[in-house]
Amino acid sequence: MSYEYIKFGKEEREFRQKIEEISGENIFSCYQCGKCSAGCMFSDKMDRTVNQQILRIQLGQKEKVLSANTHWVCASCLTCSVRCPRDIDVAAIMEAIREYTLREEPEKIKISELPKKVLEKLPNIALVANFRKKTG
Amino acid sequence: MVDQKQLIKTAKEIVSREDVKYIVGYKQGTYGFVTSPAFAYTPEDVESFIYNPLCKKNLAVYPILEEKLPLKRGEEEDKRKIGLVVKGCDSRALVQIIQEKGLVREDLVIIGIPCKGVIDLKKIEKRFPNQTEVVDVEENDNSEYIIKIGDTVHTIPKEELLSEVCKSCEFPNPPLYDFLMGEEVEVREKEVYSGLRGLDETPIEERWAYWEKHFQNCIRCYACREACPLCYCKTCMADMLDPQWIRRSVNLSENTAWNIMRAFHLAGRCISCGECESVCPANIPLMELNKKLEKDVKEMFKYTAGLDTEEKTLFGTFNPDDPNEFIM
Amino acid sequence: MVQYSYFPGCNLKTNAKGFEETAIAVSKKLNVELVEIPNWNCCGTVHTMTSDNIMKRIAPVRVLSRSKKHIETLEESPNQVVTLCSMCNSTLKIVSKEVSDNQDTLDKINYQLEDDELTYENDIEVKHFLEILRDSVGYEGISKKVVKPLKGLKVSPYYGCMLLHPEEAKIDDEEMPDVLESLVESLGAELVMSPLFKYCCGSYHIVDQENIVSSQVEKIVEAATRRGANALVVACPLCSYNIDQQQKAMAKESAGFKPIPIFYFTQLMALAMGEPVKINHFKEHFINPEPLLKELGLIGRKKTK
Amino acid sequence: MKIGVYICECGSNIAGTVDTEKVAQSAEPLPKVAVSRVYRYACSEPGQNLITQDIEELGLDRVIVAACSPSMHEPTFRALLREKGLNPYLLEMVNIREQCSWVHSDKDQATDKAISLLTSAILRNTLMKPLTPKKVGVINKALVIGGGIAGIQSALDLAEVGYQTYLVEKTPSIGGKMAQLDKTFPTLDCSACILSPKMVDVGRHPNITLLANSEVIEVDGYVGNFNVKIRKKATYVDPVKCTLCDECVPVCPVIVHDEYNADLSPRRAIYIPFPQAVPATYIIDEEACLGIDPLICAKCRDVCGPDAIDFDMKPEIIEEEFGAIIVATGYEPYPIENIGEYGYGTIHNVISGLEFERIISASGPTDGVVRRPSDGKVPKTVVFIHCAGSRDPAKHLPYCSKVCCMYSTKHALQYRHLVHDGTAVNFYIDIRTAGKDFEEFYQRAAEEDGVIYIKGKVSELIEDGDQVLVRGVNTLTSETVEMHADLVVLATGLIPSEGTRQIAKMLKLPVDSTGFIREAHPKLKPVDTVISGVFLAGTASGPKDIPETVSHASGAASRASTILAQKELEIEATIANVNEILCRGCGMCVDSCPYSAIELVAKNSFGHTIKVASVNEALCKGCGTCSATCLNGAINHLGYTDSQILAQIQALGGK
Repeated sequence: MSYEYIKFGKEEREFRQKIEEISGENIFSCYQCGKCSAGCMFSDKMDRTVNQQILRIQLGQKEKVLSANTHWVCASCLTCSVRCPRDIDVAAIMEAIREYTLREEPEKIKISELPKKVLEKLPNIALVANFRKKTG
Repeated sequence: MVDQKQLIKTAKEIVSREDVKYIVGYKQGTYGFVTSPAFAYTPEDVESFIYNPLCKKNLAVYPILEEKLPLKRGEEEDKRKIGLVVKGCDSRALVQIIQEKGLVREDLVIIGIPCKGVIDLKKIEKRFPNQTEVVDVEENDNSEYIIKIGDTVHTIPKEELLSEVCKSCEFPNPPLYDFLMGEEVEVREKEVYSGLRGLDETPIEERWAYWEKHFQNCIRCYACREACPLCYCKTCMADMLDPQWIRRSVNLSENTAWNIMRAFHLAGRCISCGECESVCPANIPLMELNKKLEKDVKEMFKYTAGLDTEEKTLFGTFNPDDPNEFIM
Repeated sequence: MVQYSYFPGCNLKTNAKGFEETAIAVSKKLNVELVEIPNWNCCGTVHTMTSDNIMKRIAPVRVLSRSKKHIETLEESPNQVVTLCSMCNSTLKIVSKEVSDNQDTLDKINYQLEDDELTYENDIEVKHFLEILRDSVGYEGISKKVVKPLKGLKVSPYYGCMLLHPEEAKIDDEEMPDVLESLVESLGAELVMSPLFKYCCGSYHIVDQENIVSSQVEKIVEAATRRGANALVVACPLCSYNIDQQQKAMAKESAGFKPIPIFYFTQLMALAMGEPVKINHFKEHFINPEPLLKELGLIGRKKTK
Repeated sequence: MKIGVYICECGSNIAGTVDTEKVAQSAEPLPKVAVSRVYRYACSEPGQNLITQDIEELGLDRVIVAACSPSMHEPTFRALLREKGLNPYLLEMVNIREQCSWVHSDKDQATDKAISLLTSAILRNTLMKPLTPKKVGVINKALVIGGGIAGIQSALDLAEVGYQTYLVEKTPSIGGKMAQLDKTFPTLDCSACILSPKMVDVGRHPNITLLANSEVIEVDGYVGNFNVKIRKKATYVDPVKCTLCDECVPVCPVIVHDEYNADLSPRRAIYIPFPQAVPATYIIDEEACLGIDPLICAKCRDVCGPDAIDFDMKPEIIEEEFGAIIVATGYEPYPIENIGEYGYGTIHNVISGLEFERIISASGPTDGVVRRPSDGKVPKTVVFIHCAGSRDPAKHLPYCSKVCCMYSTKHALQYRHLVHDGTAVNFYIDIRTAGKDFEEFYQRAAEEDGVIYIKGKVSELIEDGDQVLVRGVNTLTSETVEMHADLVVLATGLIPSEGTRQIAKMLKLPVDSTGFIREAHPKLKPVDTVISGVFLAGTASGPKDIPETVSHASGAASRASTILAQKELEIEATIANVNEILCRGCGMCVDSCPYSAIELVAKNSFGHTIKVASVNEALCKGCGTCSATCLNGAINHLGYTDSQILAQIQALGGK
């Protein structure tokens, strides 16, 4: 079992506030019912559930939030946002975590490193969407 | 060993008091090993008092048997006290009766005897059959009984003659007394319910067979009832006619009903003096039934009868949280 | 003939040509003309969910303002811009809602648009072509134009996510839609309901996490075929690409896997209304629908060249 | 003697499992049975008409209905017999539903059992005798014990109806725990502001006699006729003369803990409990005062202008009769010092919910500034531990106290309002917000006030410098967590107050395993007790929040009115009856009676005074405990005599 020392310092608060600012969502609205994770069709590929990410943002646990793959597996299908009983745009929070990373480190995927064949073969819609989500 | 002189001296003082009607103690019986109750109205009467390991009889039955005749017009009720010589178990009988409001503490003057156990009459009679002459028995310091029959002196280990109830006695010292004869005896931890193992653990069919065998022998003489200090109801259920709880006929069914009802009526009340068993002519092990109920009561209700006059009786306490394992 | 300002978006001109051509063809039959916006730009695919990024909102607002200008040049045109691609539909709808709710954002964007001599004033509505078919044309009108009912075609509607999500963009009830179902039925095809009709296809992960897409597609197709479907109908070029292409890969890997063709809803309409087969561009599909259609007698034995 | 037997099918409730026709046929050959019928719903109008008709045409004089529990329809059928001029106690109900069809599945066996039950009832019925219920008068005055919000509400309601009502409060002022609260959830109404108008009403109401600083010491009697003794302690200050000038307080040399502020602040031996106290008067704390002896210290008396201090004041015993009693004795917080791992009492900055309530109160010891006890600093991180000692059957309270989730949430929210840069963390097992607007309140605390909720219980609190190290778990992330807090507040559960326990014992009210007073029926009689004429208001019967307490209290007042409004009450006739010839006066029945309905009375027997048991017919509930206890068989139960029961046993055993 892992361990966490809970701090409510400047760093924790700033991280939380930044995510709230980017997403425009109130992180504390979440009461951890888990419906977002329950309905997420990608959760089997996530190493942390969606609601857990939100909970960690509430507690300002930046490292643990960013080290998860959850927000990168998220495909922005918005099922979570549509079904959230607290009307939280959960996908926006996932987007905010991505953005938070991308604003520090603008490239999650390096377009230049993608094989030419992939670039030629794929439809524009996939490429544009992907770059919009995974580059800063 | 109780100092007989001290006993007589104390009893004389008591019986001399104006507020005491009489005092009940033990005296030498008329034959063999039997001792008799002695009713002393005057100091002279007290002279015959004895106390030895043969004084088994529970004298607590007497004050409650005291007959109250109708008073003549203008006659004052006799409110004098009754004196009593009691051992540990006898004293507990008094406590229990006082709890049940059968007697009033103030009406009694109690001489307590720290008891080292008494002899089982059936055992000693078996050992010395057909003894008709009066016998004197003493206990020495080596846990032996010194029995003088004529000129011969028999020294017999105490264990061989001691009453079974005394072997497991937890309360040899009287919990209630006015005068104590000598020092309290030391109370050792004892295995109280070892004798019940067979009864508690044998299969139900075997148990039934065992009791059927014994109840078969019951002749419904009611000696058990008469000897018991706690069987003092004005009208016994066994004698009632409407409804008639037990029929008069002596057969297994009615005998069983009687014996079980007797045991139930003593649940939480029996003080283990063993009188019922020792007077039973059919040798029914009645104390096994009594002990079984005593054990259950102790385990389920944390209750022991006859220790404190202020305590309420087991059946006199009602609590919604009482265990109800006994209800099927 | 009602003229609609039509925003095609990138894919309709590249790998979803069949979608656009069939849509234009069938709409004419239904007395609707889709008139392409001149000089359009990318919708800004996958609308940003950040609250603080103005830049990512400029492209869709520009589309809206250009469309408005375009509408002014059309005759008998409702104040609506029509999309075919569900992603475009979603992006444009979200942004139009956002700027109508937030004048400040709109002002900032308009300031950026000044160079293009454009301003947007919250004055047009975004519609998906399915909404036009349902609300303006009506299923009855459609079935009247059916000349070749799609008998034997067991179609499972697949909505994907963007037609129904988010709240601002949905064209139907997000949990229990029926627009595709009704359309399919009005074309005489057999409806096969699959529980995974809105199970995301994996979307843009196809670029760098193909495994996610393949596992999604496998589930979606399996759910539909197990219930007897022999075709899927979609409205999104990305869904279509992902499912179509992944099926082919899977069929290559496992002989037991039975792929089923994917149709855009307009392709089914064109088939039912007797439009020429070639506008469907079936050749561009990874799983060629023609063998199935032939088998069911829905297209001629003669191969279209 | 003609008995009519009616077997109810109760739709399929009985007929589904019991062959009712067969049961009816089984009764036909039995002695005295004139008719035996099956009907679909015996309790229905046509069902009752059928019985009425048989009574008229066949001349029945006894009726047996085999249907459901007598607690449901016995009154219905008894009324029917009474209407037809028959003695209602010659009705017998046989429960072949709850005791038969509902609990068995095998139809043959269930039918056999139903036949046995019916047979035994018929044999018993033949031995039954007509009974006549007695009547007693009613004193239309009410006693309310406990002056918290429950007692206040009950007293006001009764007084409004027009009944003379005595409100007895142990402490010097009414108001109870609610007076100590700062704000109330979920509306954040100021507790004192909504409570004090009611307190003032009590003080002024012409129909209410307020006895503060008083205790009920003895209760005798029965429904409609309770005799109550109340001890009114001396206050040593004449409330009429006292002008509340406060001159006496500064001169008092004795300083003790102020219980109103949860012992967090000092007060003098002469004091007013709190500013809004009712009755509004200063009193002298008997135990703290230097002896209530003017020779030792009379500083207060010396400065008292109106001469209100009277050291000679003596406690009074007030004896009154009441028709009904409402027990509103309330709760007290669970003693959290029992929870060793939380270190309450040893770690200075671990406090109870009630203490925090005072700390955040504007009228509290810190004047509304949140300050922690150790050094008076404003805490920047406050941890609230829910279920401190609750839902813990292993060591503490097994139950949920209902209010702790909400008051902890309220505390956290209020703290955030008072300390804007502070952090409030709630460790919880579940958040239970089952009340009107409660969920919204909880959501507001999280959403608007940034109160943090961590699901998981804290295992241990360790003092670390001037902070408290909280060792807990976050079960949602499966991580053990640690954090430092400046202040830890334990959300303590509710237990029955000392007064509740005392009164329960005094009135012989049964309590449940948690010590709260048991309701007569948890659903249908939630304010009644097993003792007629005694009702429950508020937390004496279990944890409740304020709205629930107030409605419960109004309910109790309404139930009490149903008795006070009567001129006389009819008493159940199936009660214990002593055969004085058999009674040996042992008194076991006296001790075993759960309703204190039996006493030993002296009787003259041929010149000797003997004691025999005597049953108070108004108090007896006919439970039968005494007749089961009596070894002598001297107590019979009218309607269930030994002969009747033997007849039943014979019928059952004859199978």
